[in-house]
Amino acid sequence: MDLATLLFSALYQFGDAFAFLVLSACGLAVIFGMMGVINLAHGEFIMCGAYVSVSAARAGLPLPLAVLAGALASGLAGMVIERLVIRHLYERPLDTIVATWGISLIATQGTLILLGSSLQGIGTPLGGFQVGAYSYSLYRVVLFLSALAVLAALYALFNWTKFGVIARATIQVPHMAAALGVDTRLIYSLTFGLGAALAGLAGGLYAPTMTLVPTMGATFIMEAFVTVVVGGADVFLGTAPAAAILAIVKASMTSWQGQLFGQIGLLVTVIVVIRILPRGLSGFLLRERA
Amino acid sequence: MAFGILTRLEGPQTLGRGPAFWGGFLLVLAAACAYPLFADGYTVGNTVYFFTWVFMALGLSVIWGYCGALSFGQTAFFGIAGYGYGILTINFGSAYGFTLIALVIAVALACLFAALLGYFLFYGRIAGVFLGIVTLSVTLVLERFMAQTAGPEWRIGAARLNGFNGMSNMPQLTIPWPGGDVVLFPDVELYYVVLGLMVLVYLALRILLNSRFGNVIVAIRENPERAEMLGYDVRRYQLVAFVIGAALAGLSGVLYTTWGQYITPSSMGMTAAALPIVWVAVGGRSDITTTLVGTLAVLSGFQTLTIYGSQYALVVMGLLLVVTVLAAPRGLVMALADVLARPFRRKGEGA
Amino acid sequence: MRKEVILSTLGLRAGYGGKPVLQGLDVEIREGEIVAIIGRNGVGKSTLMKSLIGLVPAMEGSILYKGAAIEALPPHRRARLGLGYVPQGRDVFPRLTVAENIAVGAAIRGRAEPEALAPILEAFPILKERWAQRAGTMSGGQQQQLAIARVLIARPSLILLDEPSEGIQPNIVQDIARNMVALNAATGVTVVLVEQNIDMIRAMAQRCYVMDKGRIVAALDRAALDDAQEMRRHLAV
Amino acid sequence: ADPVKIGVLEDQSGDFAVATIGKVHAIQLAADEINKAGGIAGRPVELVIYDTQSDNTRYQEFMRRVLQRDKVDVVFAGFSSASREAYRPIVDQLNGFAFYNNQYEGGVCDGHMIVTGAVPEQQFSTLIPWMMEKYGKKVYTLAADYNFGQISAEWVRQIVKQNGGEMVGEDFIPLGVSQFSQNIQNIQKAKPDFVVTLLVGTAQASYYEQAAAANVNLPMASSVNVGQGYEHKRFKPPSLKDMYVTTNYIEEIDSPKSKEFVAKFKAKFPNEPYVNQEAENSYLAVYLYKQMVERAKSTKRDDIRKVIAQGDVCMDAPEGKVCIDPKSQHMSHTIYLAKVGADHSITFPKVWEDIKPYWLGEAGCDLTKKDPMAQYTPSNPPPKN
Amino acid sequence: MALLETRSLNKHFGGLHVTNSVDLSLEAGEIHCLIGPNGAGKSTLFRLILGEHRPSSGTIAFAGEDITGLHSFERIRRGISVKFQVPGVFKGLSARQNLEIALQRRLAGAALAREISRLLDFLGLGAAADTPAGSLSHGQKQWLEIGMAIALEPRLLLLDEPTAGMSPEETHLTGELVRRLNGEGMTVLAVEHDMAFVRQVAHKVTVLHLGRVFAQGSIDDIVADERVAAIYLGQAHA
Ligand SMILES: Nc1ncnc2c1ncn2[C@@H]1O[C@H](COP(=O)(O)OP(=O)(O)OP(=O)(O)O)[C@@H](O)[C@H]1O
Ligand SMILES: Nc1ncnc2c1ncn2[C@@H]1O[C@H](COP(=O)(O)OP(=O)(O)OP(=O)(O)O)[C@@H](O)[C@H]1O
Ligand SMILES: NC(N)=O
Ligand SMILES: [Mg+2]
Ligand SMILES: [Mg+2]
Repeated sequence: MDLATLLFSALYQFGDAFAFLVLSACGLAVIFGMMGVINLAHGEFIMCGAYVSVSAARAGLPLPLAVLAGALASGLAGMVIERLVIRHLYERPLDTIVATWGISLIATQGTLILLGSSLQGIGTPLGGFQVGAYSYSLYRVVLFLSALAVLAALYALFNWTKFGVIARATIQVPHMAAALGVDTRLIYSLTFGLGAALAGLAGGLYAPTMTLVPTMGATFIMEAFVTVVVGGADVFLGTAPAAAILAIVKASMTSWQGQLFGQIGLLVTVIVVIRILPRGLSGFLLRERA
Repeated sequence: MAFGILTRLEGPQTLGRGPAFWGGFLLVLAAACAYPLFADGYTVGNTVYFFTWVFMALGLSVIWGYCGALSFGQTAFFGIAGYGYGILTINFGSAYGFTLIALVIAVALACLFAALLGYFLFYGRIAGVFLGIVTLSVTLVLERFMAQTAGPEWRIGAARLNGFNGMSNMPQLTIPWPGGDVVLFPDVELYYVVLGLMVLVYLALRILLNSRFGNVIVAIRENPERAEMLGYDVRRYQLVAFVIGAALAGLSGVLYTTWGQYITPSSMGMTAAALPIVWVAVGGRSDITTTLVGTLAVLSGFQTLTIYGSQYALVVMGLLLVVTVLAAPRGLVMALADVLARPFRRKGEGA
Repeated sequence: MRKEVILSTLGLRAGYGGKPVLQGLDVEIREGEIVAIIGRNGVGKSTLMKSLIGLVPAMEGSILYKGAAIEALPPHRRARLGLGYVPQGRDVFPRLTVAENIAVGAAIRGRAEPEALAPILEAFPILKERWAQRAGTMSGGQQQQLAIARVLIARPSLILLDEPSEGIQPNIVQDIARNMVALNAATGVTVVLVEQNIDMIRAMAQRCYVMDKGRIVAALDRAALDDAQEMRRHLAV
Repeated sequence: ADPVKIGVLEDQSGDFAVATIGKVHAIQLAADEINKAGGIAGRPVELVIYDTQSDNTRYQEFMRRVLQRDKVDVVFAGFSSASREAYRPIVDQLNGFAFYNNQYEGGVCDGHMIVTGAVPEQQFSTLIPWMMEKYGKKVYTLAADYNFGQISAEWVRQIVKQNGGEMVGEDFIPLGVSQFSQNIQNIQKAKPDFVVTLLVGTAQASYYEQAAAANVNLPMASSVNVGQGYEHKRFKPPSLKDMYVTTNYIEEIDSPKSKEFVAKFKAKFPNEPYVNQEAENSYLAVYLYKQMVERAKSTKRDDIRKVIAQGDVCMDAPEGKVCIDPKSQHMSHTIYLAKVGADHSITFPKVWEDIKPYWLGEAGCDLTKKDPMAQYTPSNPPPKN
Repeated sequence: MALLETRSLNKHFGGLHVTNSVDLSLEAGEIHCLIGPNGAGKSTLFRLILGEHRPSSGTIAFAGEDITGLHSFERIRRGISVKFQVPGVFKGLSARQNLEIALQRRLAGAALAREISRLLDFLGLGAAADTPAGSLSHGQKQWLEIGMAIALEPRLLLLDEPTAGMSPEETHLTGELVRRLNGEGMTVLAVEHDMAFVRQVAHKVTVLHLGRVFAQGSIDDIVADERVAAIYLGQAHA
């Protein structure tokens, strides 16, 4: 087999793993990395996005708009949940584990009761393309590009806009932000909503490629947490390199020894990286920069 | 002397003191002892089942509630001890009280693993959520690994690991007895043994937590830097607390395994790993009494819901969790105590 | 030609967890004044400042600002009405850079206006030097300077300063006092100053309240401030 | 008369609910019918149903409960093999009696259990040779990485070898994995004539959509998909095109008995998305139990096993005739080869009648003589003696 | 012999050279004050002495032993104790428990209880003994932390701005406390911006500037030094 084919396939596998890690993680990165809320209902926001996207697409909306609709729906759900529940827990972030676990139970079982045990899929658009001996799904390339776009947009939003700076300030010292004139409730609400919307976006983007069941969010959870934590406290600095490292490990372990090793490799990488860099990748990058 | 012990059972680190508390304690204990005389085999066996989990919860309370290190991977120790017990007893049987020795060895295995892992973590100064995720990763790795050991090559002596289907039919705990060993079926026999263990562990933890050691671990929870600047080797205290927590999780693992003669990789999976955190948090993590009561309450409450709640059970469970967290910031037990104490409070006190 | 009262409290009771620290406290601040508040540790000076900005809710009594009752407003609404607050213990945003900390301060006004920024950076040159450093890694005194600058950038009409001299080197304490007085003269900004540093009080304040156990127990005029005996007596209450 | 109590432990929520809610409904349907027709030996049937929430520990809790507290006569329990293994020690310990109405990896030799689901030898000894004849001898297996998948893959391997074929690859997928790009590439590289997909759980089913999107146009063979998780209904055509499945039942089966069954089912449960093979297994199990109790004139397990030992416990189920094998207490089945078309319609190119669960008996399990209460596998057969 | 001695101590944070070849020598029994502009590196020097930061180069000796490689708690056990610039108390624990944790390495039983009450009274925290330390006012926290630091009965006491937020009266009291402890044999190294306090206690003053030792001498020498006035004290003291 010629080198170009080999190279492309390696790249494709890397990109595929990278996209899954980034898109799984970015919503969590905002909610957990920024707000300190350990959101065990992350998977259910993803599920929500997927369900809404598919329903919208089935109702005739073009897929890109349907995906956005899914993100929007998740975002709104997130803002409602923030208002009802999360808002009261910022002082004690560890309790959010229990609350969001409860929300996740309600969401999965509620979906099962209301919408049944599964939803019919809509099929993957765009078809395949051939490189050398292999054919690939074009939609997977779109997923990869979406992941890059989301990363860039997030970075810009949180580092270059007023909202971003204020949001980070609010999360660090909320009472002081309030005393400086920031409507912290609004900021929390928007930030949580943004995180939920990103989760919904991931759900919408992956919906055409997956089984749609109330528990589907669970398959994203481990990857999401692992990426965010390896990234470290500064999520916008950390998520991209974390996803890149993890994707390399996962893709190469999977191609070498199969999916089990891919998964175990991922988890072991987490353990090793955190041991070497106890504050995650961003902690390391920041120290170097200071 | 007795008074000396009693004062060591009390202190700022544990709720409840004085004759009223200990009177109540003895009353509850007496009720717990008498209760199998009035209940059927199912209820007793089911209560033992709830009791088996309490040890893991108490251990988590020590490491998380007291020492401030959230371990998301207590199930790793649970599983190691459970499998350890299975492997030992399937290979060496239950004669001459070997099951008890197996229990001790299995718990020791969990401790050893915790000591290695804890050394790696705490001496690497890993803290906060990073600790949570690393411990979670460890338990997930164990789960993934054990899940694929279905093949015949995965055996230790006579014991097949048996993959995701789990290892089963290991002997139950037996107490050697002249004229025939006492087999501890999950009924009255096991009940008294586990109840005894629970009381023992509870009292021992009270003494430990009110000792100098207890003072230091709560100090580490509050401000590890300050604790270090008072001359305490923070890492060592964290490690010891972690190993104690692991030992208790391991004890739960062995008891669970003998209760149902079964242990499975899912016992180390994501859901299983999150459950102890839910029990402990709902009860009130920073006290072992509230943890104990809370864990039993959540376990029996959720089981009851599952029995009677049909498809709505999980929804109601979820709602209850959310409401509890919102309405009872210090945990369910403290909130209940507050409500119960309200009529007795003098007017004008507080606001 | 007495100026308008800009801020006053009437029978203010406020505290933590249902227990009042302020026990029915009355103060009156006039527009353009620099008023100091002194008192021993734990008498409630910081609590008063926090309840003025809204971080500690008023349990009873009222707070009037420019004639309107503000005790029910959340902190950000009060800040938008022109109140600025420099807390005791600095409370900078540790993982934001100096620039970003200042940007948050300026956010009520949109963006940091260069004409507002220039004099501040001149007053605190270290901030300009460390423009991109994370605030959490600054020294204690540097953080204190940042906390003051962060409030000035929003050009508040009333500034609540809670022990601003704490941790700051002597010559910069003098500079801060001088700058605040100059600012006060130039813009008419009102300042409420909680301080222990007598030199700073003398350099800045026009009059002074003495607090004890959650109440105002004395009001001193300028002459009393300059009287060393008198001051010592009050600070030792 | 006293009711005959049947405990039902099935996953009505959680991961497995997609495939198992129908099992509960099937049991309810059968119980209704039987009660309308006068009950079992004149006694009404009473169901004691618990939702096990796809959680092994719930099986342990509720198995004790139905046996000790509810004192049921028999229990119908379990979807995943892990859940079966979780409750089996308790059934043995408390001397209970349970039906496992689910296809599985095979090998349970336990006098306290009756298995009505199909086992690998029934599904693979039919499927694999047929596929090899039609498409070629190079086979690739993609299987769930746990007991069911591993043991099934072992069967496939053996049968391929016996028929002179070649395994060009095997990939095992941990449960819960939903991303398959690497496996898709591995398959393309190995160039098999067809792919055996033994994918379990909803996450793994995502393979089909992803393979189709990457233009992997290979025929597929399975013992688990379609029949259990009705993927052809859940995915948009044509992602399951050219999928061949051996199953003992699915709702498309075009016999009068089957049509009548589906009609009754949908009349009672109009929202039922699909009547899968496990639903039929569960349905026929109730009738089998009725027959055995009536012949034994007792609900005692020992009396019933005496009836089974006669070797003629058979019935006409919706799938066709089925009988219980006395040695293993497993069941013979009619095996249908279902082919999924480009539009996801189902055709049946072939039907095998009365396929016996032969392996356990041949390997040495004989419950009429000895009850080891164990699970065996081809690589870990019963001890010879 | 010097009790504490740093030899060409250096510390870099990225490109920032925060501690620059510092040779500081502390005689046993002296009260040594460290002053200098904000950001001069005073707190950093403390952290180096305590082992919170590793020096980029240089060594630290305590009582003749090289402690550069020791962990913080090992240094504390050799007789060093500290009060930080930002009060570091155990916020969720009562003032009483805070002191108990500091004292329990030395005392037990009735003696421990006695010493705790004595210290509480002494620190003016008697009424707040059972208040969680996090609910104390800023000044009360300062006192509590000083109490914890002296509870260890260290040979060397490090104080980083001990009187910040204290009234002049209390500052004076703190000064008296320091002198008394010194009288009992404790060596003290204090960072302070309050010149009244420095004047009250210091046997010797070192001025740090831009990470270097800028001047050293008696308080009168330092106050008279025009260069120090220019960078640090300003006109009022000059
Ligand atoms: N967050 C809090 N929770 C509960 N009580 C508090 C809290 N903060 C302060 N207090 C209590 O309120 C009282 C007044 O505290 P405050 O901080 O207002 O004092 P202060 O006059 O500013 O003292 P200092 O000069 O030490 O800063 C003190 O008794 C303190 O214990
Ligand atoms: N982690 C860090 N990263 C980068 N710079 C740092 C870090 N820690 C301290 N610095 C810088 O080192 C210098 C010395 O800080 P240090 O806290 O020692 O000053 P200080 O003399 O105690 O000042 P102050 O009187 O204001 O407390 C400051 O310029 C500070 O910004
Ligand atoms: N029995 C199964 N499919 O696990
Ligand atoms: Mg104050
Ligand atoms: Mg300093």
